[in-house]
Amino acid sequence: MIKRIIAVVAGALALGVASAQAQEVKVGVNLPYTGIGAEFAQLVDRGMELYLKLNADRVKPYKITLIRRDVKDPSGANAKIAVQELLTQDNVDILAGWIYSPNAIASAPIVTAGKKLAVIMNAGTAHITNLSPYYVRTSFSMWHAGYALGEASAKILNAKTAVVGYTDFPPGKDSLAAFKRSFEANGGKVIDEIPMGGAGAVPDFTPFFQRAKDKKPDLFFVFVPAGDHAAAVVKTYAALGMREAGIKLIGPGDITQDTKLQAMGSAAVGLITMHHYHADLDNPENKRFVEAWKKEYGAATTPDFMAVGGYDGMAAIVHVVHALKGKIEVDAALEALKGWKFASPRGPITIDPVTRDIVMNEYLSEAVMKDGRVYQKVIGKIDGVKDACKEQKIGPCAPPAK
Amino acid sequence: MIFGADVASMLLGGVAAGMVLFIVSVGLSVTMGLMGFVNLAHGGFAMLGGYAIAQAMKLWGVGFVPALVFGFVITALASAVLERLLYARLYRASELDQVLFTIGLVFMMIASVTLLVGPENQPLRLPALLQGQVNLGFTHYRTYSVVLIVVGIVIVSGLWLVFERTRIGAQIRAAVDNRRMAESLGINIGRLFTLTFAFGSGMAALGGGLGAEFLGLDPQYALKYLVYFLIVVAVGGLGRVTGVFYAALLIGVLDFTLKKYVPQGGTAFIYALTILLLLWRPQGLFGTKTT
Amino acid sequence: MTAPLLETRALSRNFGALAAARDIDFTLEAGARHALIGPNGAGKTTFVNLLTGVITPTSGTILMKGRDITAVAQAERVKLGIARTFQINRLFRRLSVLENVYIAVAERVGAAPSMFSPAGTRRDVVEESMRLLETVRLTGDASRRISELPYGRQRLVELAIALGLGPEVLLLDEPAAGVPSAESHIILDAIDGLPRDIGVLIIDHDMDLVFRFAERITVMVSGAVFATGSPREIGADASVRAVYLGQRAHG
Amino acid sequence: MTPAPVDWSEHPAAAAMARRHRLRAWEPIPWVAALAFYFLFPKYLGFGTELLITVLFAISLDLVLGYAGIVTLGQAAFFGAGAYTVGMLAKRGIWNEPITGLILAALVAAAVGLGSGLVLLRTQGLTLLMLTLCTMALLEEAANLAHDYTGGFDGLDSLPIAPLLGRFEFNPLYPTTQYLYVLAVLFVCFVFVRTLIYSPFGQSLTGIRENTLRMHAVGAPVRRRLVLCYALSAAIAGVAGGVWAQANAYVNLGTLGLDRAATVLIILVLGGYGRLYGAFVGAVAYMALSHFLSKIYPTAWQLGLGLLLVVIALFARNGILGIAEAAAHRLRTRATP
Repeated sequence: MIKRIIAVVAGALALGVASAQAQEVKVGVNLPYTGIGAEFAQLVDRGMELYLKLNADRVKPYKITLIRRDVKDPSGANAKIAVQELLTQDNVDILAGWIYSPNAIASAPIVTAGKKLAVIMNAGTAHITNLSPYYVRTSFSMWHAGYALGEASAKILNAKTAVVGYTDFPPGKDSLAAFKRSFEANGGKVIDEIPMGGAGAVPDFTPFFQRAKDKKPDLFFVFVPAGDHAAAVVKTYAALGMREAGIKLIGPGDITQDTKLQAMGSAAVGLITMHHYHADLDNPENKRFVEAWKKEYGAATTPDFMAVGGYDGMAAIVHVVHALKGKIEVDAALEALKGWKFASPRGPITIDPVTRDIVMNEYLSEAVMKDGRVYQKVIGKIDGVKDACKEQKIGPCAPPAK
Repeated sequence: MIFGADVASMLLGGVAAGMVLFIVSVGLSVTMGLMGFVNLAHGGFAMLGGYAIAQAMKLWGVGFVPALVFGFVITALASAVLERLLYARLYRASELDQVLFTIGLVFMMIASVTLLVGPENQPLRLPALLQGQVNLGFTHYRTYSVVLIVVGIVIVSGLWLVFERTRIGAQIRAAVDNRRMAESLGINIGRLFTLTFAFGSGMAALGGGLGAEFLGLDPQYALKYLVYFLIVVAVGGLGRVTGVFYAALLIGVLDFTLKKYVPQGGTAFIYALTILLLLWRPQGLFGTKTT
Repeated sequence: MTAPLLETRALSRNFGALAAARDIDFTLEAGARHALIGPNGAGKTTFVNLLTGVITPTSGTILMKGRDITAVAQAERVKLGIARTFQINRLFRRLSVLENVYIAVAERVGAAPSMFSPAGTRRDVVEESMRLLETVRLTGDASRRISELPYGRQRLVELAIALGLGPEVLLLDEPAAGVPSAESHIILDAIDGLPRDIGVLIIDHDMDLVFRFAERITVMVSGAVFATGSPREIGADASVRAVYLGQRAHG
Repeated sequence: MTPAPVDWSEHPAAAAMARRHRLRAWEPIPWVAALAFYFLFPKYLGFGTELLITVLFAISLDLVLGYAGIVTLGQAAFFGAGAYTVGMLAKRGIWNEPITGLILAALVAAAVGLGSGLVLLRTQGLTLLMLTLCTMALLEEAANLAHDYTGGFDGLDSLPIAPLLGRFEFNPLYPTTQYLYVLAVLFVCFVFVRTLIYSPFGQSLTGIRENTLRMHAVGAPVRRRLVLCYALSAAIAGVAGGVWAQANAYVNLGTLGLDRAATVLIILVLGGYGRLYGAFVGAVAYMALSHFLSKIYPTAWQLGLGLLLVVIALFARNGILGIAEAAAHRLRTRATP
């Protein structure tokens, strides 16, 4: 009797598991849920969640299950184990996440060996997508904004000289290289390059900014990682009276990250940034996105470019799930994504079929005061920007030898 | 003339940075010197205090200065409770057990704050009066830095007076130099520990709030800057208020200058500097050899 | 005439303004049984620290068998045959009594740097350590931890360690301090039983011990040698009585 | 008349000393468990490999901290030195054979240990702690600045490590080779350390830890011994770093960082230092807890971990093994009233 019950229960369980499997797609998410990147992880995670919530109809009849792993830090080691276990233990169909570039670099061999689609939702070092044929990036490369801003600085802002201050780690160096290359190609001159400490802790920016101020450039291009650094940059810029000295602060959108912008207050006014997203972009998708975000996570919160990386990444995943009818196979998934077009909150995006990197618009914006809040006014736009590093095959961005 | 303004701005910036280091580190130095307790949770108290200050301003609209007072008091009280309940049990334990305990405590502080408030940086809006630039006659400089310098000087003078001129200060000095002797003189060591610990944590909270303008404020604050605080304590000498003060100024100014003129060196200078200073004076610049 | 076993000439040491040792001329002959006495703070322990090389003198020289050892490092002096006990026990508290003595013997016979054979298989070292424990009648406690031993017994371990170094000069800093009177005879017997060729300098307040044991006595006051002589001479010296013995009687 | 010589080796204390280095009945347990893990949890071998490397690293720390009493926060300097030795040689195509690579890693790390030990080991306490920490931070900064050689912040990826013994490939997804290889390396290093600590040299290190002044007074060359011990420990940490780089085919600044140095210190103290097996217990407890707790509560696992550390520190002096020892002691004293 008991045996029979067990058999029946076991049969029912097996059936249930089987039917669930037919519809369920498991997405293994690796993000730093603790440590210095916890804030970013939350943004990307919420971006993904929000897409699933807003597009519940579009996801059906499939069920997307997120399996989250904390990678803790940018050491590479924890991320590697997380990815390894997501592949071998949880048998995920798709990998997603990667805030930190070193983690994406460390994970690359496993992603390649695991033969699963891997969607990078933030990590911005340009050449990462070359490291595994299964990497697809829905975020950005440092070159997107840096290169576009170099050109815009010379042509739109009519600047002749610039000082570059950057956080001394690969994205910072990438950003410096991208900006310098296009700014100087367009007749500008970078007169000083100031490494401003590592990414681990926010330094006191005063000495670096003091040095930049003494050089009296037209522009001060700053790259710092998004987050706490940005707030300190803007404060220091204002407190040292650099605006009054006629030096414009420019940079990729990391320095006016939406989540930090309002706290900067009037100190942020006048900042000029180049980026692919900010919450004030005027398009219907973004209106809907921002509104839903505030409803979901509180009126005081705001999405930002990291959240959009997660949102668009999830859109790409849902697209693949539908295109492949829930049976995820990596080569077919890549085929489905190559040339995939999507109306994102950041405007139209597509995946470059050659590099598997994102192609998107870049917006030149200026921070102004409007209705008592800091508002990012778009003052210029470049359509369909590709990662210039891979376009021009610079250094490690050259396609890997076959 | 331009050179003069340059040097002035450098000194002002470095001294202001040093003041923040001093305010946070002084409590660590005294507790480590007095109790021989390796309190790695000190940065955690600075972080908690900073949060108390930021939350008071955000939720109740309290002004900056009252919020600072609130942060000091609440952190001092909380730390006094922790000291009586938990720390006191470990005074006779090995240093390494103390390390384990305080690191565990930091982990719990970070996780709790992350869960309750969230992982993001807490903006701490300064009053308009403290923003912008101030004309010092010989140069224009960041108002807040100048204010910090003044506050730092007031604090160090106050602490010096307390240490050198009051009964409790004399007791602390006696206990730092020779605990057994102090005990035999009838000083209530337990009470002294609690008081100093609470006061030191309160100072850390104050430093967390005052320094947020430069250093930011998020849960990881508890660990991010701990190395800097420890460097200041080691260079200044254990249990020396004036030692910590000069060490913080020295580190602040040298770090600032080197960063400005040789930014390519990154953080290497501060570490190289510490190594040289400690090899030259292993007991700290102002410490005395204890036997 | 052969040079004395240990000799100091005008040995001085200042700590800031304090002269802890002043122009000490002192001689310890081979086989001597010499006592060093003096009131608290007279500089006796400083003198021992100077002799063993824990601190370096401000001026003056130390000679061993005529050789200048003023600049010789502490460890080297031990190799030359200068061993000491401490006023307050300095033992390896969490190790066994046997291990404590083993460490000293292993250093002397040069076994200590050996890395690849187990310590317990150096039977020569173990056996010599056990013999030393027998001298101080501690074989029964050999496997106990130091921290489990009463203070008096710990003093005996101090002595055994010093003997384990095979000294020619043995400096005993208050060997019987803290030892219950019932056990102090063990220490005295152990000292009595020391090989006659060892020069022994004993520092103590215990006048019974000093007068029973010493053949020669040096009195130190305020960092300087106040008087030297046979026990009878010192016992009869009125000025010594005044500065030291009398003072003790009052104290 | 001299008394007949007694054979002291018969004495219980001498016999105990002659016995103490012998294998105890429970000592094979961790090794059997590690092998069983290989067969029982084939999907956890990535985690297992990292765990074994952490044990090895913690053992290197136990040698200096637990036995010689040198409290250091810079042990990752040697881990990193070993890792970068393997990484840079492999990336430049100079040397990629794993076993000889580890020997090179050990030599380089030992050289770093010898050099820094000669300078730093004159100090102690907080000063030594800060000096070791700053030395490590300097090395990290140097590795960051020399990005042409070290890859800077990104590190060196896709290291072409040759197959083990020319036959067994390192598979990045199913690290079976890595696991067994690391286990073997750990075993060899463990036997070395175990031999060392029961030797007269190890005995003298313990002496230095227990009472440095006394060691000076018995004529021990204290500093020379400490430096030697430091260099040996550095060599083992270098092996741990080297094998980490090989198993991961990757090396970056994280191998040199304070995070790694502080974590291994916590692990060792949690397990119990100066006990040889504390490294095993601490690494298993810490890593298993943070690994599995972080799977269930990706955002809040630190709370549980912190609680564990606090509780162990408050109630179990000297780590988890301290509890075991206290319990064993209580049983013994109760057995013999």
